[in-house]
Amino acid sequence: MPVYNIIQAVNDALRVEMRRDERVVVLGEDVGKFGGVFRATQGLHEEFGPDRVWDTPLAEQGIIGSAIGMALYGLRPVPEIQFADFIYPAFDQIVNEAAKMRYRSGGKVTCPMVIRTPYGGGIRGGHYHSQSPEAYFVHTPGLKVVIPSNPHDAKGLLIAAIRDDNPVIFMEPKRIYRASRGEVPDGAYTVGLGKAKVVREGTHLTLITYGAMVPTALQTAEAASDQDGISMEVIDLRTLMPYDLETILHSVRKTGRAVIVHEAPKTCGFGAELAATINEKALLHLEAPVYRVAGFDTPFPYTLEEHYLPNQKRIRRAMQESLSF
Amino acid sequence: MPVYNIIQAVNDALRVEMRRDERVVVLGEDVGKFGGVFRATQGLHEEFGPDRVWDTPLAEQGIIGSAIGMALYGLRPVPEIQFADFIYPAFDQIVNEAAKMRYRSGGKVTCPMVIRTPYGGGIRGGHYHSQSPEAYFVHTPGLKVVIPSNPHDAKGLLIAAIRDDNPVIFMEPKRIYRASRGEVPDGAYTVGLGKAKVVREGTHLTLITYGAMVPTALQTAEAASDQDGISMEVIDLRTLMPYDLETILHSVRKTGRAVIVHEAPKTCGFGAELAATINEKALLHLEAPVYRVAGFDTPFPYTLEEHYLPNQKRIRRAMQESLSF
Amino acid sequence: MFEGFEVNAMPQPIIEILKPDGSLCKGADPPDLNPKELLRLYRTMLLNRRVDEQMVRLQRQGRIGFYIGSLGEEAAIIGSAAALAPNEWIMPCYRELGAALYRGFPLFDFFCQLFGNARDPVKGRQMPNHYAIPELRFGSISSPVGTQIPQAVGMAWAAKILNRKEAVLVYFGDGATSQGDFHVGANFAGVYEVPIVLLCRNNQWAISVPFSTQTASDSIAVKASAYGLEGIRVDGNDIFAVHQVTRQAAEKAREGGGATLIEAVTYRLAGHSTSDDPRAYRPDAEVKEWQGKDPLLRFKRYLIHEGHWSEADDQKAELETRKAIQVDLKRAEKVGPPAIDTLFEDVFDQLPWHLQEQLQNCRETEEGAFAEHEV
Amino acid sequence: MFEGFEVNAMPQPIIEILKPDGSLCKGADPPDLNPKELLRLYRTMLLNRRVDEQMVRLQRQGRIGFYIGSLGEEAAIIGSAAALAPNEWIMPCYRELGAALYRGFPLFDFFCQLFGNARDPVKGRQMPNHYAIPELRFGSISSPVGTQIPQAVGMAWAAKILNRKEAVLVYFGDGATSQGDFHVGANFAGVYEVPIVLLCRNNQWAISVPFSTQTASDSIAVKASAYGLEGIRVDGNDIFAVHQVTRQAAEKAREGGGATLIEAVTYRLAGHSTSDDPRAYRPDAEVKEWQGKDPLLRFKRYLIHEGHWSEADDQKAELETRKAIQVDLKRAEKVGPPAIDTLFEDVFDQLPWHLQEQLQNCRETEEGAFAEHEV
Ligand SMILES: Cc1ncc(C[n+]2csc(CCOP(=O)(O)OP(=O)(O)O)c2C)c(N)n1
Ligand SMILES: Cc1ncc(C[n+]2csc(CCOP(=O)(O)OP(=O)(O)O)c2C)c(N)n1
Ligand SMILES: [Mg+2]
Ligand SMILES: [Mg+2]
Repeated sequence: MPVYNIIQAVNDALRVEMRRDERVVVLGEDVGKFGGVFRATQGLHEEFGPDRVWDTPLAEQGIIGSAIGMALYGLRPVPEIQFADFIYPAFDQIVNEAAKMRYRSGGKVTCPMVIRTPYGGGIRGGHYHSQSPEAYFVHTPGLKVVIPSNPHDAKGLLIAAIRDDNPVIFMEPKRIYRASRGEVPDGAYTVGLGKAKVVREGTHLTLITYGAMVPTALQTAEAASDQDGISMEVIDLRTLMPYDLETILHSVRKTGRAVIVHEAPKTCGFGAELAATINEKALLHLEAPVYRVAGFDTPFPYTLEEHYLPNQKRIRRAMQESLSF
Repeated sequence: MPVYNIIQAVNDALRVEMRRDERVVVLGEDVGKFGGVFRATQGLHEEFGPDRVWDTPLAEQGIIGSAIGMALYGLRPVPEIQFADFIYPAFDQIVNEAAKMRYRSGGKVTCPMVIRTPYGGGIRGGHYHSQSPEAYFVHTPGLKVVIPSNPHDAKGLLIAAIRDDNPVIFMEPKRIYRASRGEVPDGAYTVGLGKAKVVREGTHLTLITYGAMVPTALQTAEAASDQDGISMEVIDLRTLMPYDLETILHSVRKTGRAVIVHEAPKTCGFGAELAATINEKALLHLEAPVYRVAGFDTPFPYTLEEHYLPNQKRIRRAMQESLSF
Repeated sequence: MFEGFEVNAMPQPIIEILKPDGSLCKGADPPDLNPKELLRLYRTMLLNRRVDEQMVRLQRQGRIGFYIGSLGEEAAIIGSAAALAPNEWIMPCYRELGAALYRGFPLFDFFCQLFGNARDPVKGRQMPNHYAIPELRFGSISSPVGTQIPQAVGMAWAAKILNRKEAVLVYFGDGATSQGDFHVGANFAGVYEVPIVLLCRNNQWAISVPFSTQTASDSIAVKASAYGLEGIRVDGNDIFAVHQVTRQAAEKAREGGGATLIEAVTYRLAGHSTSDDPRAYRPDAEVKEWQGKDPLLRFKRYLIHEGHWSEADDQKAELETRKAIQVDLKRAEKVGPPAIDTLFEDVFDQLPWHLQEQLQNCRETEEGAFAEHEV
Repeated sequence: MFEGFEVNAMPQPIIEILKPDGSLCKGADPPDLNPKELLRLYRTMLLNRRVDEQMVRLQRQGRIGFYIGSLGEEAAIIGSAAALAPNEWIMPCYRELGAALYRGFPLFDFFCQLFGNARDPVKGRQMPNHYAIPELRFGSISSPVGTQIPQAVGMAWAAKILNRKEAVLVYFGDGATSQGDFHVGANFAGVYEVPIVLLCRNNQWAISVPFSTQTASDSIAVKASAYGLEGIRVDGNDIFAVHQVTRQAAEKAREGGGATLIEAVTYRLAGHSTSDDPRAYRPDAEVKEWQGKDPLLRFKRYLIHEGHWSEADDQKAELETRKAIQVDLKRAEKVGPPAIDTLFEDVFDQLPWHLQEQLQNCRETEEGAFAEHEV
């Protein structure tokens, strides 16, 4: 099996689906000849030509608005928003239109599309090249939200998302775009939406996370077991909406302790939903409060981003608080 | 003291501040001669003239974008977004610009402004005249979020918001715009941002809510005490960001039980943050999980809205679950 | 100072064929529509007019919660819709009932939507006038102003990609042209030369905001130049002129000629909706002036003058129309509300765990309610 | 078909004064700038050019993380900035370092911002080139393309409301004109006749997207017609022409004449930023052709030809420039990172409880880190 990084896996998924299904088309800023500022669409313009891959004018609301129209007409558009930080001009089209199309039309009109966008910090991008807006979309009924953490899942989840009949926000962890490498099967395969993965078994505490925080969580778990003999279970959610409650509860009931890790600001972040739901459904199994290690409630900084982002130190601290509660 | 409804209180607050401070200006769709589709700006155009009150073209991003510019220049704009459901075209200007202006400029540039917008259901407005988007803004660092539930608070909070040096999202409970009436002091007074109010003392359970759900919560509490002798404490948050943690914890430590009520969809709603934080900070005081009674995770419906919205039945049910846990 | 590039100095013709008195403008070629087509257009306009009037009454009686009509704009709407082939998509704003009726939207379905009842095609989820008729290639109506524009451009773009020789027609108001969605939609339409007709009903008002506050440009049509499109102004109360320019724009689109921006100059004779009282912000004189340009009366005069129609025919048609409305209205009003379960359908193609849980919770809480609500 | 309203058929003059060879166009009146002003402009352009070159090297050496320059666009930027009064606001995009330097932005501050260090005026919170200099009436730079346009319109509107006789100058690129923010900004500017100069640096590219894919209109200037504005095209590499049209537009604005859209036709000679490699998407020939139109060289030739400047002066200026850069760069590079506490400042005017808590938590977790980071 070839070893790919996440960008190559995304690129491969797009190629595989575009070969399989004529209706799959790609549009966005710089995605054509240039192949995308992160190279995720490299080679697609050459292989599939100017009738399936387009550079667009600089207008996110135009990209998403017209992609919705393509979906209404029967295509399977995969628009790219160059950075998640720039998705807001399209916010109305996403939350008021794409998300509600099926419901408001009594199920008669659907708009299957996948909005790909790189998210997250750690690349010295400051305010506007580092944001993690997933909670906005999880809070919006009608959207699925998917965030892979490795090449294998990235390809399988993207293919599943493209074949899904609902609008999907597909957020790619740009910090580990190239750093995360792994074996990726040739051809088409899917990783089912809505299924989390226990990426490390453990007994003392459950770390719940997704995307670029998965490697950080795993490193912390390794260190904790080496240095303190603490056994942490690590769950990679992979899909945030709908998320895999069963896997979460199963683990938390076993360990009795949970810490949630994400880059987005803590307040009203996705971790709040997980903590609230775990408490609602597993209170009597909890030996300690569910703690959240998240980005601070500030705009995303530049120089001090490594202090802003959840890091091993902060996860360890939450772990200790939980264990010593 | 005059008895006003919420619209009159808002109108009075605007008038009082415009008289006091030349820098306060009002702009939005239909807010001029017409006085706003809910009449909240009635009479302002006549009194303050076309240089302080403007009808704008139909473009929310233009309204907020230019209001930000006015604030940068030294004015105190109070733009109106006709319905909260239509705020999304301005989402980028609000979350990427207004919210981050102070931080990104190292504190050198500020943009004090108050974005007024009616929110919530119960007026047979369907998908697009009923939404409660507060969680999007609470999750966005740099914005204050205020939601009054009665005329007295509406006036005092709006005056405080206009005098505040930060951008404030001021969401008005349109369902009770006219139904909620009460004495409102003449002239200027403020209700401090960030301070909740215990609107009903109780001992068995704490109901935490805000805006148009406050009357529903109070009615439920009355019924519960009449019919089942259950004593519920009801907290009206008034400000969601920054919210009044102290008042919440003080009450929950006393009652040991909490139910959160809001109209917005449950998943990743503001109730998730409250539940997560209460569990984080008061776990050992809790006799039961913190329950959330919220809008369902669907777009806002039309015919069945009274079934969609939290009602006494659903709050009672959560109360019983909590008490019988 | 330097000679700036002053477009607004240019004259902008308004295309006209049918005069208010029902006669044709000098030199204008008569519409190439046969009597059958002419009468279909007229009957649709008449139906549109009477349905609007009746529904406003219904709202005043509290039988429906809201209504938004198209009084005075029927020619702009029906004349343009009739210029498309039945298989070509129409992406509406919220005032294009006439276009739907022209395509055969059953009154019963429409009334059920107004009531939001169990037979409402959109399951009682949207306000009155917000239906969706994909089976007639008529898009889902949404309240946010302007959102349908880039979507329609995307549909036309898709039609081009798939080599269908189809045009798409999208409707919007003068107020909508101020939105970013108009700008990006028109710009994409120009860049990709998509087969679309952008039809702006310039009815002079956006609720209480007059056109003069909406934009400082001389017209909507002139905005075409910003996108490399052709811009056309047409008398929106003149069904022949509207039909002809739209047909030509659609034909041009099908043949690969790209997009056209049509400004149909018309007037919103009634309030914005039943929630509005226009006397608060506009002079009666203005309304009176436009009443004199009534598109329906104008068309009727023409038909009678040409011998296609008579006062007797008209009275008969009026009766039939009223009857048709009454019959379906009665039936529709009898239908009960949707079952509560329907609240949870169609958020996604399937019900995820959290919605199943919420449905269950709702079921248990509402107990009786379910029974009550069965149809 | 009907004669559409074909604006694009109109010819659009490009205003020119200074030819590439440094001589004046026939019939063009020489700029009314005295030698002192001329040399201030030239020295600023030279400084801008050398700073850009040096910073790109710095980035290649890994000493800064990113850089975005204005190679080839200096005349469009500095010529226009110089046309404003010092008390008039400039709302920049991210390429207007020249405008900031013209107003006296200290190199040391700029370098500290690139390093994001403890002396960075914006406290190390934004990427390189994203500073804010309100004390020089120079706005806060943001990455999202186009957002500054409606904001600048709001500032000009405020100036009008307060009866200040001030103009505002806002910069943006050709790509930005595709955004909704350009549309609403220009439309509001037209409706309220605000005193603003909308200056588009049409450098032909938006990263890898050519102007031809950005819009189908003949020019940016023509878009003015959509808003009832005056649109002007000017040679953006001709500092005299840019200065003159901008000064006249600003004067018109101050006198209540409203807004002007200026399209400065120029070219982005370098990659979009240090993250970009333009060879992947554009032909060298095109770049070469524009190198022949270099605004700096053109200006220098003029100055020498007019006797205001000599090669000797130039070499001296080059040395001084290099020296000035080296000195401040050394100083700036020595400054350490901001204190971690600063992470929590300026979200609001005060620190609410949740940020105090997070600061406390961060303090305790990072222990040593704080010491390390003191300046
Ligand atoms: C984004 C958005 N903002 C505001 C509104 C409220 N609103 C509904 S219709 C309308 C006026 C629309 O005017 P126009 O586009 O001219 O269409 P018309 O009603 O005249 O046909 C407004 C402001 C809305 N529906 N959507
Ligand atoms: C809203 C938004 N979308 C995308 C980007 C990514 N981006 C940064 S600069 C740029 C191109 C801008 O082109 P133009 O407006 O012509 O300005 P120029 O860089 O040529 O000066 C893009 C697409 C962004 N910063 N903001
Ligand atoms: Mg209108
Ligand atoms: Mg450019």
